[in-house]
Amino acid sequence: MTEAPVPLHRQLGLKDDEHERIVATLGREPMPAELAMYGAMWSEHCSYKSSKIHLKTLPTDGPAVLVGPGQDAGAVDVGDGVAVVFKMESHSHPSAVEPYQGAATGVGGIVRDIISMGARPVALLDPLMFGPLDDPRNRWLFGGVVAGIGGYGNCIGVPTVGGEIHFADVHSANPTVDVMCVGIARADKLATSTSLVAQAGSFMVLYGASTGRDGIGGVSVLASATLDDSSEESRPAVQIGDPFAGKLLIEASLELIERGLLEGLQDLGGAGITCAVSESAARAGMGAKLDLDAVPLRQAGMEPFEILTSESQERMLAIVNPAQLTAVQEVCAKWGLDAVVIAELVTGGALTVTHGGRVVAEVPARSLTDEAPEYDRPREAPAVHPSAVGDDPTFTAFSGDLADAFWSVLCSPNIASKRWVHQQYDSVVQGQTVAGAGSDAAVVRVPGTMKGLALSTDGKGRYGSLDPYLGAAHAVAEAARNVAVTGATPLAITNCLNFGNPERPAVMWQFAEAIRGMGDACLALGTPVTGGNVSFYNEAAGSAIWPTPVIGMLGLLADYRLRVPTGFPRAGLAVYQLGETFAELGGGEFAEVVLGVVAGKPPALILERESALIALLVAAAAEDVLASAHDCSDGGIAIALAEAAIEGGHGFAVTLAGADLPVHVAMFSESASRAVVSVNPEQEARLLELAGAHGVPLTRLGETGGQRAVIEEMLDATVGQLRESYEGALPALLGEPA
Amino acid sequence: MTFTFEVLVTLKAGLADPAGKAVEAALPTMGWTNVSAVHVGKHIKLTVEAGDEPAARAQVEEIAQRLLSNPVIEDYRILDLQEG
Amino acid sequence: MTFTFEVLVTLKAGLADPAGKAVEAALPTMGWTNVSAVHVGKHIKLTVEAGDEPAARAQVEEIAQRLLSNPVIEDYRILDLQEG
Amino acid sequence: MAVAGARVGVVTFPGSLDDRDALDAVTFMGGIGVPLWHASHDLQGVDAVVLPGGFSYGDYLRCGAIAGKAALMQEIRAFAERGGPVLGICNGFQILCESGMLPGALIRNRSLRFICKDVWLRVESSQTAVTAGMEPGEIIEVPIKHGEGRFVATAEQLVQIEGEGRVVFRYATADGLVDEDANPNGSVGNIAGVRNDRGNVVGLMPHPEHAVDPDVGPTGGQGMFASLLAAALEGAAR
Ligand SMILES: Nc1ncnc2c1ncn2[C@@H]1O[C@H](COP(=O)(O)OP(=O)(O)O)[C@@H](O)[C@H]1O
Ligand SMILES: [Mg+2]
Repeated sequence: MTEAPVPLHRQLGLKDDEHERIVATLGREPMPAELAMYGAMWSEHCSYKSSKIHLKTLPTDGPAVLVGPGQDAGAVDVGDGVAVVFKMESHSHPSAVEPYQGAATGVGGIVRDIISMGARPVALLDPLMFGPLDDPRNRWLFGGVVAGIGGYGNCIGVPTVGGEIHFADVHSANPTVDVMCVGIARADKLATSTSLVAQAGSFMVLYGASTGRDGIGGVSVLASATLDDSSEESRPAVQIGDPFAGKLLIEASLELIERGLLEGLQDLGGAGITCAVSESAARAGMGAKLDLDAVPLRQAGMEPFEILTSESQERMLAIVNPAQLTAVQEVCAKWGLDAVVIAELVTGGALTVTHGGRVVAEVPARSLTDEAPEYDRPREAPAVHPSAVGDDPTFTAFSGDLADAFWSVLCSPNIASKRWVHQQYDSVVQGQTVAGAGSDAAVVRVPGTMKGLALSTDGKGRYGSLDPYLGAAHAVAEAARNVAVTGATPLAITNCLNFGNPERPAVMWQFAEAIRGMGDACLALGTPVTGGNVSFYNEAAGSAIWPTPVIGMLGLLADYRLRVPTGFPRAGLAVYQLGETFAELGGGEFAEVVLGVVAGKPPALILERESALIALLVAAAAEDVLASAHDCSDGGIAIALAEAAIEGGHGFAVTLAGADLPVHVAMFSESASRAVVSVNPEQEARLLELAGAHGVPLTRLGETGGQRAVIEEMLDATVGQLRESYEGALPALLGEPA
Repeated sequence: MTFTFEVLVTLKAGLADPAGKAVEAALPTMGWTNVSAVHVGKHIKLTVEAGDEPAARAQVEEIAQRLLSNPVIEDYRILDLQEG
Repeated sequence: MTFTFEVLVTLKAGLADPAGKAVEAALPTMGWTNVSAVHVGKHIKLTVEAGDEPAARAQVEEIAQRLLSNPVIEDYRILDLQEG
Repeated sequence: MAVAGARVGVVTFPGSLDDRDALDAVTFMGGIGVPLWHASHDLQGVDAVVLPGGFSYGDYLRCGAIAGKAALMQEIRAFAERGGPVLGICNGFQILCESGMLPGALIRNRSLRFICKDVWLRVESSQTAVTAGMEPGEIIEVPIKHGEGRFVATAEQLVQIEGEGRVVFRYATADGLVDEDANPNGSVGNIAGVRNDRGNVVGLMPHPEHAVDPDVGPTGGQGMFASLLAAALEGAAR
């Protein structure tokens, strides 16, 4: 007996009912190229079919929001006629196969989202997650991804100013590679995929690299299925990034926009030409005639479906009035880029595709972009809430050596210095970086103004594994706090939601919980969601990564010179803890590193307290009351103090708050809504006043000074020893000198 | 006995080759307009200690496959042999 | 007629070759302890349109010398010829 | 030093990245920055030229190899032969070496990794257009950011470079010690920058243009730009 062949639609990732839906839309059986187009556009990656109904619940409005979800990237008004455009995206699956190119093309992709809004990319941040570094394969992935991000980002002249790195077993099979890009545009020159002036007869001009067989089926196979579902052979060709072409695309695109030569602009990412042409047409309320013979090909003999869904990198699609075509081509030629008309907007809504003079597809453009199926996938909460499985480490008696515990936590790869990584990134190009890696939030100047953008990315996978609602809410709170300790006001977020297989009800429950947590926190902190990206199917052998929404926060400093540094800048300052320490070790760094458990209830998050802390930090910074401020999170107050000493180069002597707590709890509790600040003695009274006014409890811990870091009865080390351990931990794990 | 091999690692056919493209684009500006299909890859030379040539070659095959190339994007080819 | 050549560009003897060293250092961790003298260079493949082989080869020599290699640090070698 | 009015051209090649930053640095130091385009033959009458950092042509093949063949490079070569001041920064240094205007070559860092950090340099020579206003032995802080910044040269070149005092900067400790610990990339003799025989052409891997504005970095590049602007004015007066 021979097996029945797998029908084409299933090979393309379409379910049987989705196939029926296509037949109903067209009133006939789809042709092969049409099926490929639907397969790509209705893939999870492009259509958000499993996530949409949840994403709709997120708060997206705010006075400063210029562009919310729905465009290539969100945009926020920061005053002075400046719009900040930002977005985050994952490239985890490609990075698991070819770490350097996977990460590099991830940078290229998100950068093109920013330029397609008409903005100059001014900063990159790279939140990453890997399996433990004692496994050589994880080291290969880690080294390759970091080199790839640097390789692309450094070569296009966009500084990489921040990010984060976490390690966990669950990421051995599925590393998480997210990249956030931030851009600046004049608010009145923001471009969108089709501005209102596009009309029938307008050209669609493809410019940039030629089209090859790379990434065919990337969205439907690689990004919308687990890695073990796609066998070695079925995997699409990995894309090779060309950062040089990427840089030329940036300059050409910005020149086209600056000179007012475009009616619309769109990047080519997932689903390639199909996505760009159908979205541009649908958003203009029109159709298009697309001629595949016009597309410059890298290889002869490409099939229509290949040209339509190729994910070749470094391409853009411009909507151009025919009268401007020559001017557009001249600009592209100046930058060494091909620019050809591949399509024309037409009235009526049909997208007609020809190849070799033959019509190979004719479908309503909207049916690809706006009529994809939406699923309310089944969700199922676990029988026992994950935070109630196992003993809560908060109540585990600890009789070990406190100093040993401290050094273990300080040298944990989650905590230790990431200099090995960020030193491979150009953080100074463009000349606007006031604070890069090492600061809780990066601060980048807005040229021509006194403003500073404060940027932070945060994910709390370990908390999320125990409570996906709290994990997501904490990620938002921590991102806002990181921005606020620099003195900046948190304005808005973007996000990347990294989850397992949405077809499993347990994963879908995590997803819904995380969305709820993120939404509640964003609402309470006044930071609307301007966009983001969903990365599902991060699992192997039925074991998913932790539910990990990564938040990218944008904050604004009215005057970048008032930025508050992270480290203790001098001796003789008073050290205060803002906020309170409670007995909360659940899901914390101490529990994992010292007790060897990921269990318990993550710290509570009282959003009013978080808001109050943020308001206090911003107010105190605006009055120049704070000499330093550092957010207190992973590893607790002991680690926050150590980091402030290492970063600033000055020691301290303190007694911890929380005298009623067991000593190890006081040191390592990860209670939310706290920060460590230092102030000049003459400013102490004002700090107390402000804290009172904002209702934030605070404790005077001690003073800065000297070369020793002393926590009474707990720690006595030199700043040099702290630095050596903190800086040396990651290189040691990689088997290299510090 | 030692055996010296050379391994060539090239991008798989069909993949974008930005370096090759950049060199190709530069040639005409230097006056060479008749050059095409430029591709840039890696060349690795190494010396293996082994009992005989087949054993050495088999090991170089394995090294080329597992360390010198990533089969997802690259092909390799073992060039020739210099016995030492 | 077209002629295809391969050019190997290698670091001059005596110059430090950290890429070669890195490969050499990685080998023992993968179980290969009998490999030495690892060097990493470049491989460039290109196709030239010319009247005959000697003309084509002469041009490739010139390209290799003037563009593909830097005589301060590198040597080059033209590998072989595939006539097309 | 009065430098107002000095016109300094900054060349943009495809893939140049720090070109705007170099123009900003010229402005910050009181000069007039003039953008120049690689494919043109027009130096626009500038009094000095900066070849900026970046990844011209993606640094494919070899850093600076392709940019060295650009049209404008012919004019810059002639400008330099007339004694005009030329400063190559990072990729610009690589371009000057590749086109034979400076001795030596730059290869991959000893660590094989890109390195971005602030380093200390010891000024070795004030006989150049870029260091005339500085003292030999002066220690300055400037960032580096490169993957291929390890300076090497043939034995004969090295003898000449060292013998003729053509080293302009060496990587050093904050105390001015030139030792292995201070060498970020494995450069021979800790060489960070060199000059031509006349001293009007200087190349260095560190980025002085990112070391003029104290709000965003160290200030060790101010002296270099001040000297360059002064040299430009002198040239203009001639
Ligand atoms: N997690 C999310 N939260 C809010 N909006 C989202 C989220 N994920 C995606 N979106 C929005 O959905 C739209 C489509 O996203 P995406 O497909 O990633 O963009 P692109 O097509 O430019 O790659 C974007 O506007 C994006 O901001
Ligand atoms: Mg997009």
